[in-house]
Amino acid sequence: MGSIDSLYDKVKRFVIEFTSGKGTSSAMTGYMTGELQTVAFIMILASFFRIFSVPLGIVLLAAVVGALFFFGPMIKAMERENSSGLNRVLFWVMIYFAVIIAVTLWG
Amino acid sequence: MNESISNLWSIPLFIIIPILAAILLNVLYSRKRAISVTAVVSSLALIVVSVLSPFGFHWFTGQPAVLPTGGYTYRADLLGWNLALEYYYGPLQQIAIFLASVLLLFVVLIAINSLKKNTGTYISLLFLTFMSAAIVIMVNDFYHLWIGVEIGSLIVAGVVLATGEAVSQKAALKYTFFSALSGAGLAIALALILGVTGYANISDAIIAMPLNDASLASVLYVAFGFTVLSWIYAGGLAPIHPLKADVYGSAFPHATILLQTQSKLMLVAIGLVILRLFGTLPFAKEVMLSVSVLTMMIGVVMAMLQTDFRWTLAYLIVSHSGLVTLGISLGTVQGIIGGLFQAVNDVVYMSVLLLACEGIYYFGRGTSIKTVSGIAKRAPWLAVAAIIGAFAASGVPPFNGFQSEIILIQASLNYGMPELAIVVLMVSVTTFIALFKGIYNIFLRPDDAPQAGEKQGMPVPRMLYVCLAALIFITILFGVYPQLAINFLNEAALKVVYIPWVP
Amino acid sequence: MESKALKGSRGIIAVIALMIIFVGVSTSLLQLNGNVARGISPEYNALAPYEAPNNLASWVYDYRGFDTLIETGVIYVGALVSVLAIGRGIVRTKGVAEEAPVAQSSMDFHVSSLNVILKYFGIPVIILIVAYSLLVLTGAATSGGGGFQCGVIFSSAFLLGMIFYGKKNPLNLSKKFLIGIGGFGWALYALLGLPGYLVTGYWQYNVGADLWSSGLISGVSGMSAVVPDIMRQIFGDPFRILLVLSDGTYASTAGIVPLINIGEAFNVIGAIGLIFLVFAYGYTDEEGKSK
Amino acid sequence: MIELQLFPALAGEVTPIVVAFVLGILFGTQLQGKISKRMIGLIIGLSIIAAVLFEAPIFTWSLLAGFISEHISISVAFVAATIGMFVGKAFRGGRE
Repeated sequence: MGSIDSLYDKVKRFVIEFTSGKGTSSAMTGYMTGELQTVAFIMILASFFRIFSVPLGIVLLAAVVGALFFFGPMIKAMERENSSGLNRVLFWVMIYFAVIIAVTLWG
Repeated sequence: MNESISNLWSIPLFIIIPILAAILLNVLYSRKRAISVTAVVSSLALIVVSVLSPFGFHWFTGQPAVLPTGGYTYRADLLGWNLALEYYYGPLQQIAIFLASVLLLFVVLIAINSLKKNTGTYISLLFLTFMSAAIVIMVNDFYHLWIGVEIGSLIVAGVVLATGEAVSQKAALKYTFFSALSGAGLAIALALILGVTGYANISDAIIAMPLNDASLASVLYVAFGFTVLSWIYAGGLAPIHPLKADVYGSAFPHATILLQTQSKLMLVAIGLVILRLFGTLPFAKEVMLSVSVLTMMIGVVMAMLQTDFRWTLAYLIVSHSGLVTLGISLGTVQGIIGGLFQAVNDVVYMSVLLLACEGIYYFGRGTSIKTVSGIAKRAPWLAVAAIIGAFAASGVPPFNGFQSEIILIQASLNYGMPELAIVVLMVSVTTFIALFKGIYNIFLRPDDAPQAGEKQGMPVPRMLYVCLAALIFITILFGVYPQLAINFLNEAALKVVYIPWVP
Repeated sequence: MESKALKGSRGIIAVIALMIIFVGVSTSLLQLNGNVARGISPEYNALAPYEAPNNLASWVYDYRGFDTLIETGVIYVGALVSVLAIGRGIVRTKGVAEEAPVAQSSMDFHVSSLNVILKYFGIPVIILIVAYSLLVLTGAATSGGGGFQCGVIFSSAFLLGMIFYGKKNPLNLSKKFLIGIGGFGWALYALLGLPGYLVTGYWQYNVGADLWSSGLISGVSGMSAVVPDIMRQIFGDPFRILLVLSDGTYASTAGIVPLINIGEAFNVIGAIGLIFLVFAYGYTDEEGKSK
Repeated sequence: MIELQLFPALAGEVTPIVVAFVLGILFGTQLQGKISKRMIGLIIGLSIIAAVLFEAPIFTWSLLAGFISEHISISVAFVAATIGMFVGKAFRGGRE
């Protein structure tokens, strides 16, 4: 069992993971709210799959919840993927387009 | 409502007045007085025309339509294949163009009052922004739609470049790079649709669309994909939103008002076209819905992370585009009304916020929440305006955002998707948090900077307060009497859902 | 922009995505093969010769004339924005300190090393190319050619002079001239819609050619006004020519199409010339004032 | 057959020549530098050769527009444009 100290350390480490560089508390609130929002949004998205079949939706929801706990702060990855670098945008546009075509053509 | 008319007098004026004004302003270049007179008179003329005009069609170049039985007609209410390029001015167009021209007037006034030398080219680009928005919202022709989107993205790059900062040059470059891609994509979609139907006129193409022909199915799907791609680009939906947000963030805040109006109108116009053309294809609405939901979510989360108020607003604009498209993609009458009304409201309350941001820009010499603070003491009215704008944006009752969001929520509940309603609610709550994070830091946090005296920027132009007051008035007006706008939007929604857009 | 963004697993995903897109697009093109609908184009083809012997001119400047107006705008705005990137028209806010606009240096031409023969060859070629561009412009209604082509050929002459002679370009177009002529061209094009608008209510109605009120093509009902004779003579008669076809001889006039072509040409000359000039020499406001 | 309003030859065949000449003057005013008389002669000679190569536009039937016979014609508009440019240059007096 960890002491109070180590729990504090754990929380601190987790929180610091959110921001890179100099974290101010006004930036931190943004990141932490963003994280919570993302988690909620992703869970809602997973639950959308109930329109295909309800069990699939439940399984997916469980999987997503597990993945979220496992991968830690999602917000960093999200911020990285949302940079306006041309390569990244191009990559995501291609993925989107492929998904749209795949879903409509063979869905 | 005289819809048999195919030569409505007002329609060409919406395009020609901005073109002539833009040419004149560009030639005048640095003559301030002449520029102010030209710009103000032209934008006033646009407002007057948009108010006075009845509804109807315009067949440019005066070519008639070919009747299915042979022979030609000039009556727009008969079924015929159009030889000419067709524009339509209906209630939706009226409210959209009226709002856009009012905003154009405000933006022009602010630009004249707050910018130094050589404003001619910049203001001429603002007029052209209006023109491209008007083209896209009125046009009923694929090829022309494509040109509207194309010229629109070029103009956006120009407006952004005019600030002359390195960051805006980067944003403009990236944006135009993508305009090449998605412009080509829209052109391919157009070619495919033209290939299977043979009509560039959208209403005619809808009638001729071989929707049940299995041997042409993948042509339609690929055309749909490309059209959605250009929709994503024109409106700045995910995943192109970082580029669009850069554009919004690095232009002058007052110019962003017109840029976001343009992209909202493009979203509405292209979205309705997609719905009318491909709405009955399987998965079409689902694809559009998922794009909207992702945009809302990513936009609002990214807005939370920003430390510059301009960029917060930029991402919020992106996120609220998702609200507009959500309503349109639902494809029900209520949904479309909600989407269109959201577009109208969005344009208004985002303009309030952007003007407040412009005020901060003058006062605080920047808009970063880290360096600017305590503005409320020096400009209490600015703070009030910003707070009202934030309330409206996050859907607090007496203001207009509430009215459209409630329609959207009801529409998604009626559609059988309570999740969408939750997403809408979460977006408005998060909008509130993101905005108040910025507003608290900029306006209310005590000014801890020691060099407060020298940080004093120039006084905010009085014109900005006048414009803010007018916009807040519209915000409250639509919030209290939503029927004022909804009556205009009803007809467009009914037309999309029940009949292809032909008289 | 890091290039490693597309390496590793992301690269593989991107390749798979591209393959899906490729398969989708190519199946659609295969399906389209042989299934292209003719739609409205036979009508256009049947009507076009009544207007101008050059079918393309009737399509581009009459049936789809308004399209071309905005397309012309794309060129104009393109020039405007390109030049804005170099520095013309960058605005500054009053009282707010901003970073200085990014300055551009002009290109260096080493014209001294140029061959003497080329120097003598240059002037005649430039003059002849300009004359050729005007020929293409004036033949727009009757033979292949038009405003776009004229503008492009003209600006090639301008570019040639710039390469051969540097700042001593014999075809010495100033920025003011180019901006003026470009704006004038687009405005002329836009305003040529006015006569038709005033007399029939349709913007850019081709008052000279006047297919639909002249009784040339039957079966039209609902045309509100007939173009007055005087207007028809102003815009139609200077361009009337005799069409000798296998099915008979009749007079044809292109109406306002040749005039539109002139506007178009001016616009393209202004736009492309301005891009050449400013990209080669950079833009400074001081220079603009002194001219 | 058809009534003609402006010229004995078909009006549409003369208009391009006039337009080319006027536009030639307009662009001729933008020329700078000295051009010798011999050079002018050479250029006009070249332009006449070129005019024979280009031929008159199709559907022109009058001598004024350059139509001589079924297969031989001259593009008068081209020559007019060249001459117009020199006229334009003379207007401005060869500005430096």
